[in-house]
Amino acid sequence: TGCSSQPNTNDTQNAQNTESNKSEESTNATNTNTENDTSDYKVALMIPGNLGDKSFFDAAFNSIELLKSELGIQVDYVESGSDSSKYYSAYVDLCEKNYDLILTVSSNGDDALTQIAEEYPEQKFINLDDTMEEIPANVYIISPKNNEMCYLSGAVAALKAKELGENTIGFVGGMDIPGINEFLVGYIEGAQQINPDIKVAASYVGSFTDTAKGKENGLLLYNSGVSVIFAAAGQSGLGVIDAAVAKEKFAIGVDSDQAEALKEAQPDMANVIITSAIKNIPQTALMIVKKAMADDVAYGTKGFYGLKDGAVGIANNEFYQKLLSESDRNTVSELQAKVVNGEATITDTAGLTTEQVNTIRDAVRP
Amino acid sequence: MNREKSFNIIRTLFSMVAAILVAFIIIVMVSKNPFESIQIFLLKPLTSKRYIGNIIEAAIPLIFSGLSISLLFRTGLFNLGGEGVFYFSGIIGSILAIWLKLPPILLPLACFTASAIAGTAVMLVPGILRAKYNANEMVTSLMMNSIVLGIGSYILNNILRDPSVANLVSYKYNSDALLPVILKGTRVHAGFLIALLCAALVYVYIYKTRSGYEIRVTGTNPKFAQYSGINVTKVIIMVHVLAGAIAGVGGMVECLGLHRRFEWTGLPGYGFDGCMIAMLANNNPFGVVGASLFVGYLRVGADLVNRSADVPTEMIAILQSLIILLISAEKLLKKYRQRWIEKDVKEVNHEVAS
Amino acid sequence: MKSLLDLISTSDFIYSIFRVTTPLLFASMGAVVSDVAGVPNISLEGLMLIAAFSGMFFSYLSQSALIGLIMALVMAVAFSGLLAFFTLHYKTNIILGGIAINSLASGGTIFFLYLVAHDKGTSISLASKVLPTINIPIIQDLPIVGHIISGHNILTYLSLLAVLFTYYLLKKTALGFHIRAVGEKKEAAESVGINVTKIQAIAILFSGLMCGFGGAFMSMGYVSWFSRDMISGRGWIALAAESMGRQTVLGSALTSFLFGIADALSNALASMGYSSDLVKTIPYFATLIGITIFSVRIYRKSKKIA
Amino acid sequence: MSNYILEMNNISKIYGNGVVANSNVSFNLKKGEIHSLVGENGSGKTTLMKILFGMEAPSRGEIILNGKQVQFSDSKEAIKNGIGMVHQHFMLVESFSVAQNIVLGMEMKKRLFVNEEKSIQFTEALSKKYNLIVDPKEITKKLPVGVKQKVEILKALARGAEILILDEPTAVLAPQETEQLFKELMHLKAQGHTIVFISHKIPEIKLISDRITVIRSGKTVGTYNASDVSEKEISNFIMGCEMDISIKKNAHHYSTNKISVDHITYKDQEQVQLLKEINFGVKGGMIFGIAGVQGNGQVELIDMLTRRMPIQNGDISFNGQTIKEDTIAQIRKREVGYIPEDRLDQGVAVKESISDNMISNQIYSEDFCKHGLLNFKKISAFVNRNISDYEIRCMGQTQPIGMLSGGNMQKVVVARECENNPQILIAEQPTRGVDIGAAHIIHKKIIELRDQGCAVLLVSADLNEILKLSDVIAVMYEGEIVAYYDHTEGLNEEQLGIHMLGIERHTPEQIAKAVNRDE
Ligand SMILES: Nc1ncnc2c1ncn2[C@@H]1O[C@H](COP(=O)(O)OP(=O)(O)OP(=O)(O)O)[C@@H](O)[C@H]1O
Ligand SMILES: Nc1ncnc2c1ncn2[C@@H]1O[C@H](COP(=O)(O)OP(=O)(O)OP(=O)(O)O)[C@@H](O)[C@H]1O
Ligand SMILES: [Mg+2]
Ligand SMILES: [Mg+2]
Repeated sequence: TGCSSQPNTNDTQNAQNTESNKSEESTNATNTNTENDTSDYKVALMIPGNLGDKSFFDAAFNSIELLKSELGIQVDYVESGSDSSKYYSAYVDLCEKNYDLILTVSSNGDDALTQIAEEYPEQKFINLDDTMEEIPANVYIISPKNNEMCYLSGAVAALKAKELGENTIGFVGGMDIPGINEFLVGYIEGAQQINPDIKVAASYVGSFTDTAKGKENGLLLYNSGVSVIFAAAGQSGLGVIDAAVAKEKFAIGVDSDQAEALKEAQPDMANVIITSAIKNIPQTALMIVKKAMADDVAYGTKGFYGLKDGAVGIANNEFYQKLLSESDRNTVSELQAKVVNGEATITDTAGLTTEQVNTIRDAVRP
Repeated sequence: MNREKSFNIIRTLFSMVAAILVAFIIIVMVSKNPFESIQIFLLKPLTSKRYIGNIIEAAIPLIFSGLSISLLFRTGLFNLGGEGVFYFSGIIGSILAIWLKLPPILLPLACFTASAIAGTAVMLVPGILRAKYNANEMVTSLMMNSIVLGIGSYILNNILRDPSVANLVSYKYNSDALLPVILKGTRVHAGFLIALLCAALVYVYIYKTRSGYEIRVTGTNPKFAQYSGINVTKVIIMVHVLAGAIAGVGGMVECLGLHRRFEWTGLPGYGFDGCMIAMLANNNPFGVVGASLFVGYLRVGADLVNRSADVPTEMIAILQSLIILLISAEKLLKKYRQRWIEKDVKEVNHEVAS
Repeated sequence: MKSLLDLISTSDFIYSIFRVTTPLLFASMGAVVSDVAGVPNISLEGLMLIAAFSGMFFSYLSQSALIGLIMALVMAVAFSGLLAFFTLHYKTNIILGGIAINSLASGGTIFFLYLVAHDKGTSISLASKVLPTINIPIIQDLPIVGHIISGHNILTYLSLLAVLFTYYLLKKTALGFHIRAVGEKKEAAESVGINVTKIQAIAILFSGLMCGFGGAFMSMGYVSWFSRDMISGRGWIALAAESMGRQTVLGSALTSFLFGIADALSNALASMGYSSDLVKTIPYFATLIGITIFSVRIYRKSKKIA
Repeated sequence: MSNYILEMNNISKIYGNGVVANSNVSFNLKKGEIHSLVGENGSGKTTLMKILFGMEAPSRGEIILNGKQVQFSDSKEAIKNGIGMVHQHFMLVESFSVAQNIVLGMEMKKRLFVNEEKSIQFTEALSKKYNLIVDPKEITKKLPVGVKQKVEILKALARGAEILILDEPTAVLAPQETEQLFKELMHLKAQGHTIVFISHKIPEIKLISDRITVIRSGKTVGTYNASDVSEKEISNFIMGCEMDISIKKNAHHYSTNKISVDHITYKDQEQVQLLKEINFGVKGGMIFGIAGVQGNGQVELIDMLTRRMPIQNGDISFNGQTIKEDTIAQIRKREVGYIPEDRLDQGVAVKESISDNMISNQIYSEDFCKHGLLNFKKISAFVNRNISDYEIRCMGQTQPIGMLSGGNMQKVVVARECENNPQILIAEQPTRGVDIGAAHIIHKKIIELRDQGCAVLLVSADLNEILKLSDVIAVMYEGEIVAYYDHTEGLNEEQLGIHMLGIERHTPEQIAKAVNRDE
């Protein structure tokens, strides 16, 4: 992991620095024709949060190894914690080390990013998962179509409910905020594809870290008769999954393939996770860095990437096979196909107002 | 300067050194290449203008909460409400910073006023309960922290929240509200000047004015204060008002200085930091500035080690708690103190004899 | 609102109250004893966090829940010992000492979590053990009652015993008398040869022990892993309960339950889409008001004499 | 070899703050005697006994108990060795019952729990044995001081005390209670207990003790058989008689009535009558002395005069204006000086500088503080003048006052209260715990004020201070004025003592003279 790999990257870093200081313009030169020698193409990943969220910070972290192995380039990372006042300094550090490209993830660091981008117009930035509005000329934003993966999760949940002869599914969010409600909306619409008058019981933990409270929320929903819950609540989501174990019910994970992540340490938790709505951040990262090295990234714009691009999707693993019937799985893949070739109509959640969210949410409240 | 004072200074230095030594030990234990890490921790913060800037940035909020808490401690009050005040006054100030339309200088001033009032209001609850009914301010202020957090996040969720951003933050501040950077190439903002100004004012207030005198006397012996005709109830309330206002401004300064919108999703922790600062400074206003810079230095060091080496930032928490324990340890090094004081007594008698 | 009513009238809800209250009960008992002894320990939050981490970590190493529990207790007691050492021997102010322990815990646990799990969030990647739940033979078969009373985690039952234990400790045992005497008038205790420092140390260590149980419950019963700041203010609530319960065992236990209910209620409301921000503040408001009423009454009394 | 059950040889004690409380004190006890320990305040009596009781470690010296050298690291050991102590200030847990207090630390157990019945029976038996009658079930808070005293003694006896130390037990007792106590002590003596008795009241010392040891400022003056020394001699030993501390006091010039106290009565929470129908007045240029055994209402009276306590019934007026509604601050505005009984408690702020401590009553005056800003020029001039006038031993005005000795601390207090030329001075035990030199300076100051026309109310347990300073003297007993002298010629301590013990009363007419109205 980062910890063990750090020291040597450190060494190389320093080596790089001294060398590049020796010949500034030469590095600039190499930027133009990177294809031929990728070895000295340097990428940094700035993580505006704490690793271990079992969610997209971890997902982003995983892309490091992929980039290294696939492209044989150097990738360093900085984990700059939850205190947003530190992000700027972290960025400056990276910019000072003249990387060819700086990756980041999530909207946490947006303001810092905007500022730094203006101050270092030469430096290129790509945010692997964001929804930023005014985008600086040297920044490219990838915004995954979260609602598409949640759309499928919704379908999965509804199918499971149907199989159990139920009419209600559950949703536990970390906080009642747009980033989460985006998930909810997709989830609801997906479910409605399977069962038009499905009910969705939505609940918010009010924190992404209080796993115990997450469990309470899960238990309450399960006790109220729900059998499948989509847990979009970071760490707190683990509580929901734990509740599923306790109540012998089912959960759907989020962001990374949680069943896969849990199967060694917590098999019985993995066993209740039908699937997970995943952002394929490593894949996206690989795709975009390739483009960046070939200099065909439209900086200053935002690109929406969905199922079609493999940027998002749902986990298809042993547990999925085991917990969802053959036919149901087929229904899901059909739906997926529809989405990919644009037949399905999914509300565009970007900039959805609180009122709109409320109407959608209340419409299906049990 | 008497022995008592110099003794306190020595104990403080002792604690600082101890903290740094412990940092070494931790680094040596967990770091793959300790020496580089120690170097980074100790020296790197001083190597570039930017890092020094970071130290100052980090010190600014600490100065405010340090000043606020030191006033309370001086009066013998264990009020831990600075925590909630920082958060809540930030929220209230943000409302203006977002929607109020005023020219550059005036807008921040308006925000500060609002946040100062908010801070005072929050502090006055434990303040009045203590002054009038002698309710334990420690408990009540802790309660207030959690209460204002609840109210604050309710306001944030339902009024201030910017729906165009995925995570829980307020709308952007009106750019006229933001504090200008005063050191090119860093983010050291005008808040630093305000902090220094506050420190100076508090100094004058404590040592040169009547009501400062009242506070000092009430702090060391309330019975004596009462006996001298000082209205202790009034003094206690007064102190809470000041402490609330200072911490309140501090919260706003932090928001307008380093952020572009309100970004705290929980209590920022400056309140408790303030206790440490106040102790490091032995409640002396200028000491507060020094102590804040020192702690800022430690934190930047720890950040750098975390960023460019392999030691988690949380190391800082261990150092800080050590500092608190050591500095507030009355009896620490008491042997030497004993000798000194006895020596003094003798000296006096000698002077008399001769 | 109707749906809320039938939601909280379910046996599951009542069952959940016990679960939610367990850590509060333990911690508030610790608070009572240390406070009665005149050394109010405000580091409950931190001590529970330390215990939660240790319980997880050592049960993972040893693959034995029992050892995990024992180590949770040991570590919590050890750190309360640190507090006791500084406050009693070096005369560090007990409140500041408490603050120190809290910050030590919140940072330190993450620090070590990172070292052992390369993770600053949760210990989910370490397969740690949980303490067993207990089904009470006959009772568990009773229609509703069984569902409410039986099948709790062993520590939940222990927390109820802890209340009784603390009650008898303070009210009936010699140690209890000494603790109360020391808290009320040090000199009196000293003059009859009671070692004040020792008694206060015992009180602080006891509060550490209680926090040990509370913390262990969080990571080895409530859920099956450690996650950063997982105590999430329960220590402070316990402190509130204790001052609301006016330093009495039964009073504090009762308020702990009230706060447990409030918490369970806030969960219920949240699950119905109500903002929990304000509901969360109920315990603190209650305490604030309680303290106010109480001190005003005292004040009035003292006025009357004059 | 020796016929002493206890010998304390060349004991020295230096406290943390450099106070030499005892130096080479020697003290011994014969079995079954009542041995008094006397000396002025701060002379080291309590310290010596605390050392014997293991609460303080001696810096030097040896303790020999029953021929064996002993060293007590804490009072537990002292108790084990049959030593018991009743402290100057009560050491009872107020919320506990009498029985619980008595068995505290030696509770009898029934399995795990404390056996309450047993402790009650035990207490009853004990109080019968020593006929110190108390109700075991009563909550201590509710008890009158006399009974609390008994409980304290029983506490010691319950722990098998052979040697019983009583530190100023009579200070808080009314005369009858004192008599009662003495009976009980005799009874204990008869049962073979040895008793150390500390008191400032020479008559009772003479009365009760077999032998007397006198210490002065930490050193032993000597040990005497009570039968061989007169009360006068004893007090000379205590004061160190050679020193001439007589002050010339010129004839008084009374002006108008400045303090007048009308029909003051006061009942406390437990409805105990602490003040009955107090009427008196003090004129300018008059020193009005109030004599009396501690705890006969002086404290309550002073608290009302200084508005530390509200006035229940009756009225008090300064310069003809009632102070019923005043706050302490307003009292201060009326140019009232007040020298408090206990300097460490409310007289000073130990951590603050001498200068800060010397101006606390003048910060609201224009010349020390303009528009809220302190005027340091004026202040330091004022302070330095006082430091030299009052011969205050210090390292300059910025030194924290806590570092001064009690006497010098007291000088700061007196300077503060006397130097903003008050119209009224209330002096409570002005020279307690102060050496003779310092006391002399303080006395001169008080008389100086009186000569300038200030009305001085002097309350003191120290009779010769009263006699030396006062122009008129009232004696308080059980919350009443029982005697009033409008002159002091030919008046002596014995005469006052008779009134203080409530043995003799003046006629109402005579007492009424105390009002001192302007005719
Ligand atoms: N804990 C202490 N620390 C420092 N000095 C002390 C302490 N206790 C007493 N002293 C000082 O030691 C001296 C002796 O005090 P001690 O109480 O023995 O006098 P005392 O004879 O009992 O006086 P009193 O008659 O008022 O009781 C006094 O000057 C006192 O101020
Ligand atoms: N109970 C006490 N606890 C702590 N310090 C005390 C106590 N009593 C007195 N002191 C300190 O002891 C020191 C000496 O006080 P003390 O009354 O002994 O003076 P002293 O020895 O009588 O000298 P002087 O002859 O001038 O009165 C002072 O610093 C005083 O603050
Ligand atoms: Mg004494
Ligand atoms: Mg003295």
